[in-house]
Amino acid sequence: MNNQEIILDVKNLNTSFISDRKQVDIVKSVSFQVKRGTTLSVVGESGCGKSVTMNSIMRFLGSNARVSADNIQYNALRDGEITEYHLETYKKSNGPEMRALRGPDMSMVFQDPMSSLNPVYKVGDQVAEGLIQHTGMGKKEAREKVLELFRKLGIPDPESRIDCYPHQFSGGMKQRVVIAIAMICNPELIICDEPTTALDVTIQAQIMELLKDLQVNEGKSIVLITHNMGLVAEMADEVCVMYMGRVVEFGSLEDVFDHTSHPYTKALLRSVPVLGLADGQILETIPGITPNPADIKGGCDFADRCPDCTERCRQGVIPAFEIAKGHRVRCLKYDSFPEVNG
Amino acid sequence: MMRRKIALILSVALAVGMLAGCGAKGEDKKTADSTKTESQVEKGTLKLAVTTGDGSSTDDKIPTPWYNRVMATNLMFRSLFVADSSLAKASPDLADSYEISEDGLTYTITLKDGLKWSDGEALTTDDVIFSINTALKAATINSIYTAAFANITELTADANVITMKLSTPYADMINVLAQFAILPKHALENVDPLKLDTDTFWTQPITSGMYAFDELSVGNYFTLKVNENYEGTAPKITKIINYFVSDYITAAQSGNADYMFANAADQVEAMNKMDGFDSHEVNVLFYKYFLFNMKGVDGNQNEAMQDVKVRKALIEAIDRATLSTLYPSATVLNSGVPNEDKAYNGFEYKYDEEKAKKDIEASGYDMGRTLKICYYNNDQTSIDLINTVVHYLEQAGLTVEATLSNDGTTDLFTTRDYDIGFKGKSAFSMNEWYTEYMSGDALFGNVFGGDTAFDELIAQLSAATDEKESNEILKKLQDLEQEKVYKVPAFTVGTYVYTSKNVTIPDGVEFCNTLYSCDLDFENWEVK
Amino acid sequence: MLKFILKKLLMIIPMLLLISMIVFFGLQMTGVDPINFMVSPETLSANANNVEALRESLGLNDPLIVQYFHWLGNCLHGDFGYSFDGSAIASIIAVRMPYTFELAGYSLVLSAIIGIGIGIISAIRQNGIIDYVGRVLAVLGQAIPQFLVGIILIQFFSIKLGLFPSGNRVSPEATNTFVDAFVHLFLPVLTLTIGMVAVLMRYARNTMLDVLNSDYIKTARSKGIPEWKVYLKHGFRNAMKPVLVILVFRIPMLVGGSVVIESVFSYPGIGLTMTNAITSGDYPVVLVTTLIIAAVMLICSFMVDVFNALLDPRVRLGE
Amino acid sequence: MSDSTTVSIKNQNKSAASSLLKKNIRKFMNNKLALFGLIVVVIMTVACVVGMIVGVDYNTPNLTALKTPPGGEHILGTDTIGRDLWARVLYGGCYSIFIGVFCAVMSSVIGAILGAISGYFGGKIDQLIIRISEIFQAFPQLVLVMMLVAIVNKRGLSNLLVIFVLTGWMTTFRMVRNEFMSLKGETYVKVCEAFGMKKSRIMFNQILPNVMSPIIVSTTTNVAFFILQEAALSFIGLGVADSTPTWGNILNAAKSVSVVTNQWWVWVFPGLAISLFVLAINFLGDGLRDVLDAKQQ
Repeated sequence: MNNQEIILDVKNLNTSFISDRKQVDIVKSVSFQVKRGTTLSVVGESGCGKSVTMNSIMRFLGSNARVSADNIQYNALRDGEITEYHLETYKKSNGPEMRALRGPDMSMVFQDPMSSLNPVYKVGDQVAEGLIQHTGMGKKEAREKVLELFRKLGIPDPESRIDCYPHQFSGGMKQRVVIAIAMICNPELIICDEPTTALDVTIQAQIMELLKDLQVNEGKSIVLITHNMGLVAEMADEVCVMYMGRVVEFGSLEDVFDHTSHPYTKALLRSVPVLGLADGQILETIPGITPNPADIKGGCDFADRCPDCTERCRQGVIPAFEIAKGHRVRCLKYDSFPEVNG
Repeated sequence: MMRRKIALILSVALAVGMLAGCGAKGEDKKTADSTKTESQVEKGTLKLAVTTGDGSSTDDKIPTPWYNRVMATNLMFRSLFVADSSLAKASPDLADSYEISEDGLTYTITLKDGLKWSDGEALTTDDVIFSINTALKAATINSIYTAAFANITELTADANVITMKLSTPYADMINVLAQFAILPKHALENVDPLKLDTDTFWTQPITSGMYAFDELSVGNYFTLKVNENYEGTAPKITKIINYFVSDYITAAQSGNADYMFANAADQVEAMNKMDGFDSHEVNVLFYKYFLFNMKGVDGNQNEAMQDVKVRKALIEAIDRATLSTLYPSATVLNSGVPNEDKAYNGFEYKYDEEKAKKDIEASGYDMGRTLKICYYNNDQTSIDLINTVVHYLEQAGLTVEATLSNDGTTDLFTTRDYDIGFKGKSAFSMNEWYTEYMSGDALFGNVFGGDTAFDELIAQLSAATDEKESNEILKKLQDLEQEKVYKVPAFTVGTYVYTSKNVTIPDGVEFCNTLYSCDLDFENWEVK
Repeated sequence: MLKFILKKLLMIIPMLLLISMIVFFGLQMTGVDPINFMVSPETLSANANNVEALRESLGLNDPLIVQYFHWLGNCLHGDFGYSFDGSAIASIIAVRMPYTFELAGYSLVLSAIIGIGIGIISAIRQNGIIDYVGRVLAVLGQAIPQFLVGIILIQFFSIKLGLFPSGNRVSPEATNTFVDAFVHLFLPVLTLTIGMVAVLMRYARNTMLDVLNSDYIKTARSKGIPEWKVYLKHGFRNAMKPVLVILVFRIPMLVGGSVVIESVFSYPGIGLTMTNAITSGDYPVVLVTTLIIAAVMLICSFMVDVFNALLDPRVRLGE
Repeated sequence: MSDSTTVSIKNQNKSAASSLLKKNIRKFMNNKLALFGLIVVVIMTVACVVGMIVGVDYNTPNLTALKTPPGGEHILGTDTIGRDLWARVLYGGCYSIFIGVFCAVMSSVIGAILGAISGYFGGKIDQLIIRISEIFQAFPQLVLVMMLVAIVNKRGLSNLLVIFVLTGWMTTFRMVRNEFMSLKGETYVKVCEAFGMKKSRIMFNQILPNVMSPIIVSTTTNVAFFILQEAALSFIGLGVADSTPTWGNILNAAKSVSVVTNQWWVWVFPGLAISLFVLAINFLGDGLRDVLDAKQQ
């Protein structure tokens, strides 16, 4: 795969937090790639490190976070030219290099639209702010652009809504505004961190539709963080399953859904409620509880909950094996396959 | 972690540095003082401080002269006579001459010619008569004036001669007149005498002394300038600034007072340690004394204090000699007459803890009851003194409770919820101490229960003009007061006057009781 | 909005009336006779009759209710009456109020700039050196009793170094009123500021930290705008509201509560006037100064409501 | 549902709670300033109480040994009438700490109760209590103190306590009220209401525990506030009677300029005692906030 095809390439990303003067590892040697013009879904239970991984890439973490990686490479495609950015080399989280990328190149849609908007400014101004910052556009012109985007995002009566404050918007509309903020500079990569979790189901569908449209019509690359397997099935081209800060399975939608390999992914898929569950059929749950990241032992993190656990699973670091092209699984069951990084 | 430590050390060091800075300030104060005085003091300007901290004066008008006299009012307001430093001899001031009849009942006082107020109006006998008559109606006035003037039966003037007739002889009359400031009739005749001391007159007074009022800045200062209408020698100091301050010592330290006085131990100690000041000890009759409450709460009999043995025993339990060390040059005394005075009768209250204990028990005093002490001076030395007194009485086996009163007059003389009161009195003369025993005294009569035993002797005393005669009467009064034990003096407190080194005082000047007025030869004072 | 403001404003009147009543009758209940403050125990007075006449002329013998309504009626005509020591209260207030406002104003501005400034820097550079020094100094400033700070400052700056006068507000030798004001205000303002900076700094820091943890700060960062814009435009603007509330509520504390400082520095402000009036039983003055302080408090409370409305669109747009 | 499961859930909750407690304690221990605060507060309180129980002689003047500098027989020297300063500071600590703790706790209790009532019921009661709190807030504390002192005609400890409590409950009240207003909309409150639980039970057993941490934090810092307030009132002569050796009364010696310049120990030690205690209490309060306040974690 080349730079033309891959928009984001992450290798061996580690993130830890200092809490109580102790270092707690949250993300451990995570590697994945996002292909240009596709959607990558990152799935996993709450607290598995999905959001932290993405925030590590965008460098949105606080001062108590330590991020290191072999490679976080963003390949921008401008006028057919590829420019490589090595995000891991930028020392300052909020330095000029990172800031130049945020907005015009990569942007993020956050989980809770209720709190993601600044309550004291008009939504139009909040959307225009990034545009003015990056293009130096005048206020009037920016306003036109914002109106245009609002129309595109299906915000009704944009001319009057643009001068409203966030508290005058409903949840779904707020999320559209958040998406507008992410979209206004026309970035190539949009990271959506559980964009619909806080919304009710009908709104969820509308928002997802919107994102899908954007990806298909405008060729955006999307990273969709979610724990909703239904959404994954609907949206994703590729899937990255995470558990306890590690990528346990990575592959295309078919690889992961049809050739499910890792015991955790299997358990995860079995626990998805399906409409029209047959009588007597019981929804499965994953036995045991998620361990606390602060007291992790060696071996496979899933060992305690895994039906196929063996003695070997409890020792050392479990490597990933490529069981098919682009389908990597971190499980010793597949140790006959070639070991790969990530 | 390191940063945190550095920060902590840094901030603590800063704080300690500041504390240390003022803790160790004794040594290099001299330099600070000298530089300051050079830079700040204008030539020919004297700085005075008027304290507002003790509630005796307010900072929105100048002090009035009819209650206590302070330096500033002494320079502005004159009396018919001017006293010497003993306050017991006077020579004419506004008066040109005077005569007293043989029987001591008629005073003929001739006023100087051509006297003028600072506004140019003539100062006449009208002003004198107005002042004396008004004083009798005023509410806030030192009682030495009302006690003296109450004897006047007739007061007339003919041209510049005043004739004053008395009902009974009053030996101190001339000395009292030497303190009594004459006020301008033309500015005050329409003022209600009861509210005289609060009139707006005091924000821009018309004066008779060598200085005239110049300017008042409320809460900050008032200034005096030379009175052009003053007929005597013009003073060498051309301007006087009076700062309203909350603390004399701070004012002196920061160079805002060239003249001040002190009578509390800590003030004297602080002033003596300052290099920029000369100290002058002044002989005054400043009594600190205990009084026993015979009447009890709201005038009901205070049973516990009725027995004179109890009262005597309580005094025996208090070591007044040791208490006196809290005050500068305090002298223990046993009556209204100082021990070294010719009139002293020789009696002594002795401190004897053991005897006091026995005497109290023998008197049948209920040891379980709480003895209440009431005092009203809130300076540290008074508080210290009372705490020590409480300790002595506790040593004698009593339960004691001391209350600081915010409202001395009410608590001591109206509410009367106490057994022993503690008071101070800066007396004009010994006679003033004894007039407190008068059965008709508006205040003390309430406490001592209107005992008439003293009245006769006191009347004789105020009429006595002969020293020998008055000494005899004083001895009798002492015997009587030591028999009755209504009030017991602890000691008299020495007062010190301090003048800054910037001020040159002419030779031979002696300071008098600082709450009264006397001749200080002020026109010859100089300021560097 | 206008209706809201009017309603709030009108609420002040009954509150003030109530307070005036409480103070008026409360003072009477104390049973302390003001006359006794006017005539000192040192005077062994033979003038009992004069005193009685004075009492009558001051209207102290009327029934309480009559006295109250008499007083209230006069107040409504702008006549606040006379202090027992004779000055018109209106003129006392006219002289002292500006001094107090001056002292309070400078202290407020200075401590707001320093306190909020350090607080915000502390929050932004959490656990940095400024944060630690600021926090420790702030707590120190809060821990030392204010009068002690004042006394120490006088001893150090005024007496040892001779840099500033030890008290008062105006000096008679002043040639330049600005310099005069500066030297007289410096120490009392510094003393008040030391105490207040601590409170403001801690509060600003905590609020700012809360705000900086909010999601919209992340949103702001995701736009790629410069950090100072994130902090000031998005952070500070949101932290400002609670900080402003605290700041405004400091005003009445400064006006009525700088009593201690005014007495340490013999600064002729309203607080000192009130304390002197309290200790000398000058009830008319106590009454009026209490009401002024209460009014300042109520006005500040009203201002807080208005600020809230102005700063927060949720309130402003009428909910 | 069987008993065994109930117990097990209870146990589970218990163990979760105890692990949270452990975690909080650990967190607190790691906060050096807070730990310092706690240790200082405990040491000073214990020292003062022990001093009082042992009955150190704080009250015997010795006019032959007044103003003795620190060292020798008197560790901290003697005051202006020769009383041992060390004993006085210890004894005074008892009074000052008592004043601080009592007033802080009482005003929190009153503030919490009124805040709960006001926030939970809302409407007219709320309006009434708010008005009352505004009146109290608008009142200068000095005037209240003066009125009470004059009415009772005694500058006793109880006066001061009453005034401090009366004028101190408003901040807690506002805080609790606001919390109650937002919490009463929570589902668990609705559930309790649906079960027909008594209102007082809902208020104090269900909602109040959720507001406890900010109350605890503000109570802690109020202790410091009241101790300072006592000192300030003593300074202008409206505090506790002079015979009661509170820290404020001892520190009053600093009113005399001569003491300030010549007998530093007379005011530095009580001053240090106040400052150190207040400092420690503030650190402790900050530490508690960090531990208890979820938002700052």
